[in-house]
Amino acid sequence: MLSYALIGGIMYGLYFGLVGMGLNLIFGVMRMINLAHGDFIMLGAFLTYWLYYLFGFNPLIVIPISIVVFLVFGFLMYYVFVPKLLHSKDPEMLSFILFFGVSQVIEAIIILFFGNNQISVPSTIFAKLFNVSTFTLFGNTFPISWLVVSVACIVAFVLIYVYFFYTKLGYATRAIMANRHEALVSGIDVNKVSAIAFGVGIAAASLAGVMGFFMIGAAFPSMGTDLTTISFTIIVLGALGNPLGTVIGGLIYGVAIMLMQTYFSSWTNVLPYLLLIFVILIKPEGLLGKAVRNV
Amino acid sequence: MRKFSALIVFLFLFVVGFSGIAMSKEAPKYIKVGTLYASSGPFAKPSTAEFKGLNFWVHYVNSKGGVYVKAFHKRIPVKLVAYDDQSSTATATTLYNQLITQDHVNILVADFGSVLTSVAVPLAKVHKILLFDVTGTGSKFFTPDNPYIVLCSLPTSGRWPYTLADFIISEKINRIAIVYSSNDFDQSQAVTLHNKLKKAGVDIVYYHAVPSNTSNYSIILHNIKAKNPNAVIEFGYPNNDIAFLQNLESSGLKFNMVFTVFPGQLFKLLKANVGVKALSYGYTYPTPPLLRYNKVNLGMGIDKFEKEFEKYSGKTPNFLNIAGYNVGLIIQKTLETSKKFNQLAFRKAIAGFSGKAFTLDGLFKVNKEGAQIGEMLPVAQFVPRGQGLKMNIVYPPSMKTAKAVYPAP
Amino acid sequence: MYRKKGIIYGLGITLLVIVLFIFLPNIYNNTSFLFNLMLYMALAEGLNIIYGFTGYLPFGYVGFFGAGAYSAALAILFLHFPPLIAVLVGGIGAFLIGIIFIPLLKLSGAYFAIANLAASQALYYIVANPNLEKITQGPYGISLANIYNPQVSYYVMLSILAFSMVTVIFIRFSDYGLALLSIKEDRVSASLAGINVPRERSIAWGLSSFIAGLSGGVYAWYVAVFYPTTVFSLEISVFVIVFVLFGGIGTLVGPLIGSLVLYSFYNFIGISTPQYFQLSYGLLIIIFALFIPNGILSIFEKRGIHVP
Amino acid sequence: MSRNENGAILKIEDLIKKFGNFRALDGVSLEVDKGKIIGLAGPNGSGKTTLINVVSGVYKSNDGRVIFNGEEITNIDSHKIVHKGINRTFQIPKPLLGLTVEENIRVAAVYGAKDKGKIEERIEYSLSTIGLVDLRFKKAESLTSTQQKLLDLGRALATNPKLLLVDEIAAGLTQKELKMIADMLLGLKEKGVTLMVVEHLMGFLDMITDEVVIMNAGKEIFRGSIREASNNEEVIRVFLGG
Repeated sequence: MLSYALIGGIMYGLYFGLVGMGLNLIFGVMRMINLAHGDFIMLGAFLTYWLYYLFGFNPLIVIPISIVVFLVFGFLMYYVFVPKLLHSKDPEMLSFILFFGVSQVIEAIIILFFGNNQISVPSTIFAKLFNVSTFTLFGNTFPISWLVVSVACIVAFVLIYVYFFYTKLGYATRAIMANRHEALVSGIDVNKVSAIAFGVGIAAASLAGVMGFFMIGAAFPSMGTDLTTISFTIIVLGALGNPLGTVIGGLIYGVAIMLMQTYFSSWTNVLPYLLLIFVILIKPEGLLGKAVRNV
Repeated sequence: MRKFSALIVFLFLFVVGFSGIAMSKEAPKYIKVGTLYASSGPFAKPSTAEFKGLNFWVHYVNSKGGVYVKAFHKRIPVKLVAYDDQSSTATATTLYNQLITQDHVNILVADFGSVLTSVAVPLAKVHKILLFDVTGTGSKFFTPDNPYIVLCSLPTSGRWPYTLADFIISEKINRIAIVYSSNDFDQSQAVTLHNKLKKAGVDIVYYHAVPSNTSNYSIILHNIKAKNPNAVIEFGYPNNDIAFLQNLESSGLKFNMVFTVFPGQLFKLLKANVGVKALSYGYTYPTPPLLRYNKVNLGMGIDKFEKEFEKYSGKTPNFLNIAGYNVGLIIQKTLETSKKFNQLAFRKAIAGFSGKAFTLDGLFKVNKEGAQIGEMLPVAQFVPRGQGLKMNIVYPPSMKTAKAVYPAP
Repeated sequence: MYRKKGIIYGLGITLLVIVLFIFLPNIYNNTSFLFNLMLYMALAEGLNIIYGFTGYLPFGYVGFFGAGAYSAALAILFLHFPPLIAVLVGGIGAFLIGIIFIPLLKLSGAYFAIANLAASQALYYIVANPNLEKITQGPYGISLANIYNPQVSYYVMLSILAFSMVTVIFIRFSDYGLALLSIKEDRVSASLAGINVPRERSIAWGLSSFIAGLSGGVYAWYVAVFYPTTVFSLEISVFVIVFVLFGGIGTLVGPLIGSLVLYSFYNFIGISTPQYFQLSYGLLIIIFALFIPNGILSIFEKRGIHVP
Repeated sequence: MSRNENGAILKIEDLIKKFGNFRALDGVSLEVDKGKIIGLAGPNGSGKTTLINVVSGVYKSNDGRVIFNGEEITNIDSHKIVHKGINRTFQIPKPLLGLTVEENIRVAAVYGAKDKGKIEERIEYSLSTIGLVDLRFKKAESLTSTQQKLLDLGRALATNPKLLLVDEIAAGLTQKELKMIADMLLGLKEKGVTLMVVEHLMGFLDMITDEVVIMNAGKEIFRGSIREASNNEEVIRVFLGG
């Protein structure tokens, strides 16, 4: 039972690393809390559902489509909202409200177009595609969809890693994360780079939506709020403002949830939050964060 | 001067007295039915479905010239006043009050479920207006000192598993696993089932609560399997049931018996989300339209209702649509039989036809406190037939249509 | 001089609000709306103390509200306290939770907001847990139907609102308020001005949680039947934050105006065009965030009109 | 005047402050005499500002002691240190930007001094000393950076300090402003305030100090007059970056 919970938790955690990724990326670059984060995950799920039922697309085909669609969407959204926000006195707090509004609007629009329903793509879609329904790891049997999701998450993490550390754009992005003002002075097109990072963040969220059916069950219009809250937990557990720390946060979250479900199922929900408070008080910058100097 | 003031007083009394008489005599132009629904938030799906059912009833009675009101000896059209509470109890409080104090509705109908109904209960009591509770089955609502509530559709959730328990005992199934979501609705079922089975000496090998927003049951299923039970009972909200059944299918695990709540209520939704295979040989509480009540003495039978509802909305009805419509029927019968047009008279009228009225939702019977104690929910099993599923009622013997396929192949 | 004037104006406004809410039920008898409006106003003022003056955004402010509701309810159910005392117990209960959460104040900005959110969620899941059914009634919720009294609880709510306003007035026009504002501006500079930062901010935190707890207590009394989700709903936090920011932080009038305008608008569209409820409300918030980012009162401030 | 005529107001003993593996203060010991102005110089990263941060309680030290007026004050909270009579200014001024000039001073006058009397008087004294009386109702954020530096100083003065730590106040000032600040600091000395002035500009130090301490790599390497310092080999090597 323990080994099952641990291995399952790691796979589950990889997925939650992806769930938190976009929120952390946007926080790192803009110092803004995207309260609509979970709603973009929901949008990704609805896109997947829609393409599946209209054209029979497998979620694996939806992945590149949703990345492109939401990258562009996020890029444009940045220009509509963010420059204006940055002029205000306290962009960090104002963004909080703005994105709350965005989240309301997204939910309302989805309800107007799709109605208020739970939706799913068949959970056995990968089993049919690969003609195998389960796989065994160290004597524990898991659904094949978990393997697909885990691989997809790892690929996404590698791509984000490459984007961050092996591209010029990533270098500029990291410069902005370190110090927006200095980046501006040193001639980086801060708005463009941030807009791309914003797009990547939204795209990562939508990707979590595409994969969501296999890890968190059916999708529905109001699912966003819970996911945003969980994402907060994950990114702080990892390192706020450091996207790759999110993976660690996700893994801790995943393993903790699975262990709790095994041993104290009714307390499952409390643990991540207590863990978060504990971590934040001991090491506010997150488990992976660097120590920050005051003054 | 004294004469003058006497005249004023007389005139005043006259006007007051006359208007009082006029008020009680004159029939209202409309019967105002007030209700709330949630277009967004966690309760939106079931709430809008019930609302649609109620709307259908209004549409249907108005097409016949309104509802017959015995107190005025004539048909009066129904006007529906409805607001959106967005699944928020704080908003619902305000809006229920709006219906009572601003719109002065004649009939107050609650929103879906216990959470959104809860805030209406004390409001209705203090404003002395009868609350037609659609599916709010919270046991705390029904108290001897409150005549202003009637539960129209489902029995209180603690009574739901009565037949399920009997079924398990009669089939001599031992080693039961129960996993339930920690909310009012599911926990009260789990507690009832647990106690009944324990009393009958059935072994319960797994009995755990999970948070209501649990969306992944893979590990839990694995842990249940480790206890090697003969039956797995999962009490949850629709989301829980969907996740549970999806995870069960993709895990490749097999159990002799699997019971979930919502396939019997929201069959289409569950089928669309989890597929035919995941439901095969599964058990549930069947409700209309899976249960076909055609011999009714109030409103339409299920066949006719399905036809009419489809004409009206373009969709085949689910259980919640029926629950919404059923409330309409109870209101209709109340107005048809109440001698006076006031709230306590309504309640008295309801007591009068309680236990006698049979609708497409089954027998309508309430106790003194207004809680529903009508027909018990039977136990049904889905068996594959062609590409689809067939539902067999397997318990109680009086309603049985086929023998349970146990263990599941 | 400026301060004296401010206090007088502030108390005048408080009196006006009291008179208004005493008479409003005669004109508009949807008292639930009026009650909720007062509730949000009081919560907004409470949040203003910790956010507007001290700069800590308590994302999980609803945790205190819920703690207050449950403390009051349990005081009634188990200790058979009269409702009025129970409301006070609600305030004290939330205050004690506030004391437990004091270490969170070491954090700043988003860290604090998120940690506070987590704390309130943890509280919610603990209260709602079936294992604590014997104490909190777990997921079954609370029923106080036998002491339900919407008239008296209405006036109790009004007095809590008045209390929260007076508290804010005395903070805004005192050296203590100045100290809080200093903490908000820069904690290091504030401590070098001799301010005992941990102590002063804890006092503000305590006051803020106390007001939320009182409000929660009277809310429990007013609705009488409620579930854990009802009083720990994150929506309450978000609403209050949006109201305060919309009005203007760090003032007496801002949170009142924010609550009045937005909550009335919210109910207005809820009643007039329910089908576009969420959409209109969401759009309104976006527009306001983009075009009046510093709150309604900033428009007056720009024209040199100082608002208490 | 001999060094110990008035006794040391501040004694620093073997102070160590680490950031990770980097020792910003590496066992520095130092005494500041009552009523004097002592200059503190050294190359970038030599630990001058860190020393001020530790003495004023902004940073906590890892080892060593700070003794003020014979009382140990190592690692106690800033506000308590302020109450004991130590205050400071910042290299990059940190006034409370959203508050007015007067409010900045007022809050320090109310909370900063042990003696609660004569608050209004102290506010007026501070305002007139730093010469910002006319700007008293202006928000601090609207001041020039020089005015903000003065306000930082005014905030410190309002707390009635016995020891004032001044961190690079001269950087970026015009000659005229330099002269004004030098006079102001000398005026404070007249009033009996002891000062420790961190500065890069030797000319400025020469104008006001009685003595200078040169630091390098977290340690004191020289103590004496500026003239002596300019002849000291180690000091020259350090400053030339050897």
